[in-house]
Amino acid sequence: MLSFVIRRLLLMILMMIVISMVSFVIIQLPPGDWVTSYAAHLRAISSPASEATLEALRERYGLGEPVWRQYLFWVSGFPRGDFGIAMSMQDTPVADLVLPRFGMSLLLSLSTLVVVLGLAIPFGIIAAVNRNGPIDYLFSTVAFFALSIPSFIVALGILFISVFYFGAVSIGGLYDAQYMGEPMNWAKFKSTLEHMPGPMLAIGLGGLAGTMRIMRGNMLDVLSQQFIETARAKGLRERVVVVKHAARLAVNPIISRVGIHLPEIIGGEVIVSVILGLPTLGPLFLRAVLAQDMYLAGTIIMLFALILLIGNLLADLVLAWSDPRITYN
Amino acid sequence: MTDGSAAATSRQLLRVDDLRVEFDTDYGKVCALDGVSLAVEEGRTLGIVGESGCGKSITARSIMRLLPQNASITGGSIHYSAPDTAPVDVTALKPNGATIRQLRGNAFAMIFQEPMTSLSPVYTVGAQIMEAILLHTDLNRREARERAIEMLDRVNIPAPEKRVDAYPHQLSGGMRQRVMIAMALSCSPRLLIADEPTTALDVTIEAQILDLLQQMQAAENASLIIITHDLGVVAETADHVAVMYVGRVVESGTVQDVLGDPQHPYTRALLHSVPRIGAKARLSPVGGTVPSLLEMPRGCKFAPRCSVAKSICHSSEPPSFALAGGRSVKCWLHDQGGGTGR
Amino acid sequence: MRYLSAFAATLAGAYCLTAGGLVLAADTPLAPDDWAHKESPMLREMVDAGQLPPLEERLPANPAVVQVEEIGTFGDTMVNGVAFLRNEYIPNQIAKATLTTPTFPLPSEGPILPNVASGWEYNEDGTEITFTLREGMKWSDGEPFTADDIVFFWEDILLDENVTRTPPLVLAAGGEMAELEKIDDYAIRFKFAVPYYFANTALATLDDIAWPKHIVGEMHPKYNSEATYEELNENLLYFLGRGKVSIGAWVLEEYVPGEKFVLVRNPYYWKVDQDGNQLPYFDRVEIREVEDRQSVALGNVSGEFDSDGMWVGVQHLQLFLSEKENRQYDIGYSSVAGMAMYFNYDVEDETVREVLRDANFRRAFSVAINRDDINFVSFNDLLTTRGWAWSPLSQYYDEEAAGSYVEHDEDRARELLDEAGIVDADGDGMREAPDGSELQIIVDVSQHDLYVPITEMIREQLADVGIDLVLNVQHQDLIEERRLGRDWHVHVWDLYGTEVPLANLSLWVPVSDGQPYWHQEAASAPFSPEFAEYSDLLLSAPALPNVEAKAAIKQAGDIMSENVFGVYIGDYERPFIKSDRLGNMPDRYARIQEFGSNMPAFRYDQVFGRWDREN
Amino acid sequence: MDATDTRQEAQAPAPEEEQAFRPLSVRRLMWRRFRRNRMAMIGAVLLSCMYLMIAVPGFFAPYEFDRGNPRYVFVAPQALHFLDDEGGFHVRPFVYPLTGKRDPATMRVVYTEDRENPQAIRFFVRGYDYTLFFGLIETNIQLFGVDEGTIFLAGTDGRGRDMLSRIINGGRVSLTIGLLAIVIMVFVGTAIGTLSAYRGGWFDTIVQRVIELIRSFPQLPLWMAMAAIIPPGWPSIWVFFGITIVLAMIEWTSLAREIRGKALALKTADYVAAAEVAGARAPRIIFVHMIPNLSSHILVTATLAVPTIILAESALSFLGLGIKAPMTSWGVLLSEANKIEIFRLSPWMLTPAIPLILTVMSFNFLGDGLRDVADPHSSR
Repeated sequence: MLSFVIRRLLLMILMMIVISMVSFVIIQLPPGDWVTSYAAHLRAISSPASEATLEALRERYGLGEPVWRQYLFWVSGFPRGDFGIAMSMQDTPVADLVLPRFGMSLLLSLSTLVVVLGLAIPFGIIAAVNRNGPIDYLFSTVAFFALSIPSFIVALGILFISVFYFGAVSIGGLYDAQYMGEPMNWAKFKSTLEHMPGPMLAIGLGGLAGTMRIMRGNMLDVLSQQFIETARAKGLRERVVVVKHAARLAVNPIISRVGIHLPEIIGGEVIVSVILGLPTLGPLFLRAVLAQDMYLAGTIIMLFALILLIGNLLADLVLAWSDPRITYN
Repeated sequence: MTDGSAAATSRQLLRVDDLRVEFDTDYGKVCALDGVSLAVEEGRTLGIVGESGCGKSITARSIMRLLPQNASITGGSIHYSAPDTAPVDVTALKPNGATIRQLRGNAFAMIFQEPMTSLSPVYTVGAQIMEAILLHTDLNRREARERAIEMLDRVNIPAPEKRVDAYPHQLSGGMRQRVMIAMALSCSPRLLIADEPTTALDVTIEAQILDLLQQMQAAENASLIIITHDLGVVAETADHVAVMYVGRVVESGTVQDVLGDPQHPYTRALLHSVPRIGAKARLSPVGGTVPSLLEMPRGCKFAPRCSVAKSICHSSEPPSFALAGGRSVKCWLHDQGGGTGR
Repeated sequence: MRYLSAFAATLAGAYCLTAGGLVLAADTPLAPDDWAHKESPMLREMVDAGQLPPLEERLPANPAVVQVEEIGTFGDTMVNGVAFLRNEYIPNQIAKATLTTPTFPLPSEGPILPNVASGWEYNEDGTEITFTLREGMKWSDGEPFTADDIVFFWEDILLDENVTRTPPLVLAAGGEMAELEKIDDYAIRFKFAVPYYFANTALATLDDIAWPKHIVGEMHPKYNSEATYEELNENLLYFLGRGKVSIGAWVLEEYVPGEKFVLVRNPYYWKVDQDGNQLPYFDRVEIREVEDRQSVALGNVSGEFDSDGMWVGVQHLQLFLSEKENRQYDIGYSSVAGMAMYFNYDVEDETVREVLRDANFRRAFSVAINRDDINFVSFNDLLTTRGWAWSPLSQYYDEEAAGSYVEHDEDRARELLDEAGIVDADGDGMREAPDGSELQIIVDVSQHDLYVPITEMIREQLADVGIDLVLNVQHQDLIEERRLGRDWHVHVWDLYGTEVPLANLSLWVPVSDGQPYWHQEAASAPFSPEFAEYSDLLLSAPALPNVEAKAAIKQAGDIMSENVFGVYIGDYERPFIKSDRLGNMPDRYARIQEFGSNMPAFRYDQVFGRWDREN
Repeated sequence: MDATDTRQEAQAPAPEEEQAFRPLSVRRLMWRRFRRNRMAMIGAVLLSCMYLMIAVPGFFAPYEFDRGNPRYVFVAPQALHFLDDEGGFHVRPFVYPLTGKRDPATMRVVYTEDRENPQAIRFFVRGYDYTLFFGLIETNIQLFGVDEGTIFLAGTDGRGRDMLSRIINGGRVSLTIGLLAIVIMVFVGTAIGTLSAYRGGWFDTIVQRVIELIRSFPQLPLWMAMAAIIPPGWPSIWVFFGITIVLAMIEWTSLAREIRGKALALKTADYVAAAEVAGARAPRIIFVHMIPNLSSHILVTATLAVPTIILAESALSFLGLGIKAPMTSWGVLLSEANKIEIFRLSPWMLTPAIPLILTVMSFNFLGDGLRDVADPHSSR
C-alpha cells in the first residue's frame, strides 16, 4: 500500500509537470497578451498609455521572450512557492492571490462533495429498498429533473429568490464581512458554514441527483446478489443486511466515481462563484482569462488539475481501504 | 407421508403441507409452488431433485422465508417442531419478523449454490462467520472468533487461524463452500438446507464437500435438505427424495424406492438421462422443455413431454396417489392402480 | 515604472464626490489662543499615553482650514466596496494630497485654490511659478514635510527613467519638461520653457506631489548604495511600502490581498474645519473587495458599504430608487460626460476618409441621431444633450455651441447628405459615397454595457437616413489596438477633456506628432482649414494669460462644434449612492477625469458618520 | 387444440402483451420499446417542436430579434385576454395596446393598457421580411401578430426587443451548436477510438495518454481557457464555429474512450477475425465491421452528450467567453439577465432558462429511452 502511494505520488508529480506545460501553453495561445488588455483597461479609466510605455511593460514581464523561456521562468519559482506575479493585479504575487482562494475553493468543493455523497448515498439506498414504490418514484423523478438543471441556473434561481422574495440584496461572500482579512478561526469558520448551503445546493444538485441514481442502481445490483441472501439467512435484521452488507459494497463504485464527479463540482464551483460572487478561484480565473494574465490563469488551471489529481488519488486510496478485492501491488 | 417403517424412531422435524407460493409479475400472478408437501425427519437427509426452474429453491426459500419481495405464500403450512421447543408454523410468521430471524441461522441454516458470490467480498470470512454466532449466542467477540476458527478447522480448512482473516476472494471455490458450511453450522442448526451446494464446483471437490456435509450432519445430528438436479448426489447422500416438476412434488419416497423403482414418467426420464457406470443403454435426455410458468398446460404439467400421456393427462391435473412404503406419486397412470408404462 | 500605473490610474480614477467645503485662504490669521484645536478621541488617548505629541505640535503653523457644511463628529470607520481590484490607486484616491486644488464644486465657478501649498505666484511673463508650503507640516510619522520631499519626488522619482517611464506631460510646456528648483525648505519654483499660466491648474491634476525622502530615499539607489531599483519599484506599491507614510488624511494600516484595505487616520493631518477640529472625522476607512460591480451596488443598497460613485452606474438607478424606501441610503447625482464617436480623419480607405472629412456628412450624422430615444432607453431621461463642444462644467462653455447639430431632424440629415453628394445612387435604400462606391462605415465599440446598446440604436437611426453603419463590437483590448493604428473609421468611447481641455491638450490638437489619435496627420497635414485654425488657437492658449486664453479656447470650441469634429450624445446624471449616516455628503458633484476622480474634491476627510455602523 | 387453448388462457392477464410474442424485426421491436417509454417520447416530441421552430425563426418570432423599439423598454409580458372588461368572452384572444410613461419617483417606465382598444391576435400576419431555406424564399409572414400596438408575450428587454423573438433566435444557436459539436465529436471520437483499439501499440498508448491528459483538467475551466483562444476579432459566425470546435475538442475524449473499450471487445469477435483472415484491410474492417456494430452505442452516447454541449455553450456565453453579438444564444440572453436590477425589476428576462432546461431534460429523456432500446440490460 505504501509503495503504491509513493508510486502514485511520483506519477502525480510527473503528471503535474506535464499539466503545468499544457496549462501554460493553453494560457499562452490567445492572441495578444496582458499588456494589450492592460492598455485597454487604462483607457477604460480614461488614461491612455503610450506605445513606449506598453513596450516597456512587455519587456519588464518578459512577454517578448520565447514561450519555453517564459515557461521555465515561471516553473523555476514553484519550489519557492513563487508562481509568478499577477500582472493584472498590481503585480501581486500570484501565490498571495491564489492561496486564500484555493483554500476556499477546496473547502467549498470538498464539502459539496461530502454533502452530495452524504445525501445521495442514503437517498439511493432508500430508493432502492423501496424499489418501484412511491418513494422510489418520487426520488427518481425529482432526480431526473434536478439532473437537467444546470448549476448556473440553480445559482441564478437562488439569487433570484433571495433577491425577489426575501429582499436580500447581499448574499455574496462565503462569510460575513466582519471576518474579512482574518485568518481562519472558529467564528469565521462558523460564518462560512452558514453561507455555504446556497452555493453547495447550486454546485451539487446535479451531482446529487446523478449519484443518487447510480447508488440506487448499484444497490439494486447488490441486493440481488447471493451474499445478501446469505446475510439474511443468518437471521440478520433487514436494516443490517441493507446497510452493512448491501450498501457497504454498493458504495464502492460511487467512490471510484468521485474522479468523474469532481471535475463537475469544480466546473460548477467556478460558474456558481461567479454568479454568487464568492471569493473562490472561479471569479479570479475568469478575470485572469479575460485579462490574459497568464501566470495567474495558468496557476489556477493547474491548481484545478491538482485538485482533481489529489481527489482521484484519495478516491483510489479510500477505495482500496473500502474494497479488499483491490490490490495495488 | 407416514414414517418409513425402517426409521420408526425418527420423528419429523419439519413438515411442508400443500404449500402454494405465488409471484407477482408484470404479466400477472404466477403460481411457482402449487401444493408442495414434504417432510424432513430428524437427523435424516431429504433430497429434492428436479430440473432447474421447477421450484426446488423456492421451496427451500419458503422454509427460510427468504422469498423475493414479489413472492408470497398463499396457502399451505410449514410446521417446524424441534424436540425442546414449541412447534411453529413458519408460514404464519411475519416475514423478517423477530421469530423467523431467530430461527434463521440458528435453527435453520442454508448453503447456497454459488460459493463465489454467497460471501460478501468486503468482509473477512471470520467476520462473516462471527456475525451469526454473535447474533444467536451469548459468546463475546473473542469467543466467537475462537468458535469461528474451530468451525473452519472442522470443515477441514488448513491453517484456520490464518484463514479466518482472509477475504473470500483469496479463497478457492471449494474453500468458500467449506466456509459457507462452517458458517451455516456455526450455531448448531437443527435443519441445514443445501441449495445445489456443489453445482459450481469441480467434480473432485464436489465429492469432498458432500462428504463433509454428511460428516457434519452426523456430528451435529442435524437434518439436511439437499437440493440438486443431480440424482447421483441424491443417491449418495439422501435418505428420502422428493422429485419436483414445475412447482409440484411429482414423486416422493425413500431413496431406494424412488430411484430403484421410479413410478412417475418424469422420474424415469430423469433417471434415463443420468449416465451410469456399466450401463449400456444410450443416454436419453428428457424430451421437450420445462413449460414456462406463464404458459402452463392445463392438465398434468408433464403431459406435453410425457411419452405415455393419456387424454386425461392433458385435461386435468392428477392428484397425489399414495403408494406402499410411504411413497406417493402424482400421475394418472396410478389412478387405475397399475403402471402401464412398464 | 510601477509608479506609472499608479499615477495613470490615479489621474483617471473616478472616486469623485464633491462636498460644499472650502479651503480658506491660507493666510487667514489664526491665533491658537482664541481657537483651540480639537482632535479625535483616538488620538487624544495616544497623546495621553505619551505615544504622540500634542495636537498643536502636530499641526503646521497655518493649517488649511476647510469650511464644512456641518461640524462632524470623530470616530468610527467608513466602509466602501470596490470591484475587481486592479487598484493600488484606491487608497491613494482617498488619501491623496495635491499641491493645489480646483475650486469646487465646479471648476467653472472660480479659480484654483491652495492645498498642500498655501499660496503661489507667477513671475511676470508666466514662465515661472513659485509655491509656498506650510511651515511645520509633517509626514504621518512625524517627520517634517519640506521642499526636499517634493524635489526628491520630482527628480528621483518622476524624472528617473528607472522608476517612471513617462513623466506627467501636463507639466511640459513648449515641449520641454518643467524644471523644479528649491528656494528654501518651504518654497519651490517651477520653470517653464514658455509662459504657462495653466501650471497651477495642472498641479491640481497631480495627486501625488511628494514622497517621504526619509523613507523612500533609503530605498533609492541614488542615496543608498545597497538599494536596487527592483526593490525600490517593489516598495513603491502603495500597499507595500509607500502607503505607510503619507501626507494624506489616512495612512494604510492593513492590506489583505484580494480582501480589503484598511486606512487609519493620519495624526499629523494638516487640515482643520472652521471650528478647529482636525480632519478627517472618520478614524478609519475600509475598502472591501467584492467580486464584481453588481456586488458593490448590492453592498451599497444593503448598507454594507457607505458610499459609491465609481462602480454603480445608470443601470442601477431604478434599483436604487425602488429599494430606497426601506433602506437607509440616499441617491445623489454626478454630471458625467457620456458617449462620443470619434472620426478617424486619416483612415486609409480613401472613400471613407473623404466622407468623414466632409463637415456636412458629420453634421448629418449628428442630427440623424435621435438623442431623445437614447435618453429614454439608456439614461432614464436624465441626459443633457450636447454637441461637440466644451462642457458646461468648464469655463469655456457656450450654450449655442453646445446645442449645434443636436436636434434630431431626419430631413435635415438627408439634405446635408445630399449636399455632401452622398446619395442613394442605386436605389437600394442606402446611400453611396460621392464616387459612387458603396458606403459602409465601421464603428468600433468595445463590450460596454451602456455603449453597445446605444451604438446599436444609432445604427438603426442612421439606417433610416440611408447611412450604413457596421458595428464592430469587440473586447476592449482589441478595440484599443485598432484605435492606435490607422484602420478604424469611427471609434466609440467616453468624451474626454471638455471640462479642462488644457489638461490634456493632446486629445484635441497635435501637441506632438501622431496626436490627437483621431487625426494623427494633424501636425503636418490638417484635414481642413477650420481644423488648422482651431488647432492654432488651442495650442497657443497655455502660454496666454487667463482671460486671453479663455477667449481663444472658446473660439476654438465654436469652430469644433460648428464643424462637428466628433459626435457627442450628451452629459448624463450618473447616480451615486450614499448611506444616510454620512454627514457632509454632497447631493451633486461633478466628475472630471482631469482632476482624478476624487477631485475637485469630494473630501472624504470632511465626511463623518452620524451613527456608528454595526459591522 | 388443447395446447392453443391453454396458451390463450395463460396470456389472459396481459392482453396488450399479446403481440410481443410474435416475432418482429429488430428495428420494429426497438421502435416499439422506444415508444413505450413515455418520457422519451415526450422528449422527442418537444425537441422536434423546438428544432422546427428554430428552422424557421422568422415565421415563429413575431418581431426581429435584433431590432428594438425604443419606446417599449422592459415591458412585462403582455397578458393574453379572453374576457373583456364587460365580461364578454372572445374565442380569439386579444391584448391591449400599451402606452409608456416614466414614473418620476422610480424612474421606471410604467406601461398602461388601453382598455378601450383590444387587439385580437391575428394569425399569418405580414410583418418583417425574412428568408427561408437559405435565402431561396423571401417572405414576411409571421405566425401571429396584432394590427395595432404590440404583442410581447415574453416581455421585452432593455432595448425594447421582443424576448420571445430573442429566445427563438437564441435557440437557433444553442440548439445547433449542440448538434454540430456532436457531429464533430462523434466523427473524431469514433475514428480515434476504433483506430486506437484496432491499431493498439504506440498509437493506442499515445491516444490514451492524450485523453488522460485532457481529462485531468476540469472541463469548464479548460473550456474557458480554450474559448479565450478564439481571436476576439472574429465575426460572430466564426466565433460560433470556433466555440463549436472548442467544445467538441474536449468532449470527444469520453466517446473515444468508450468506443475504444467496445471496439476492443469487438476486435476479438469471430466475424472480425474472420474478416481479417479473409484479407480485409484495416479501414474496411473498421468501417464495415466495427463501426456499424457500435452505431447504437454511439447514438446513445451522442444523444446524452448533446445536453452537455448545450450547457457548456450557455455557460461560456454566460461568462462572456462564448457567442457574441449580434448573434445571441440562451446563454447570452441569460447573461444579459444576470443583473440584480433585472432580477428585481424585470424578472421575465430570465425566461430563456425555461427552454434551456426543457431542452436538456428532453435530451436526457431521449437518451435514456434510446439506451433502453439499444441496451435493455443497462436500464435501471
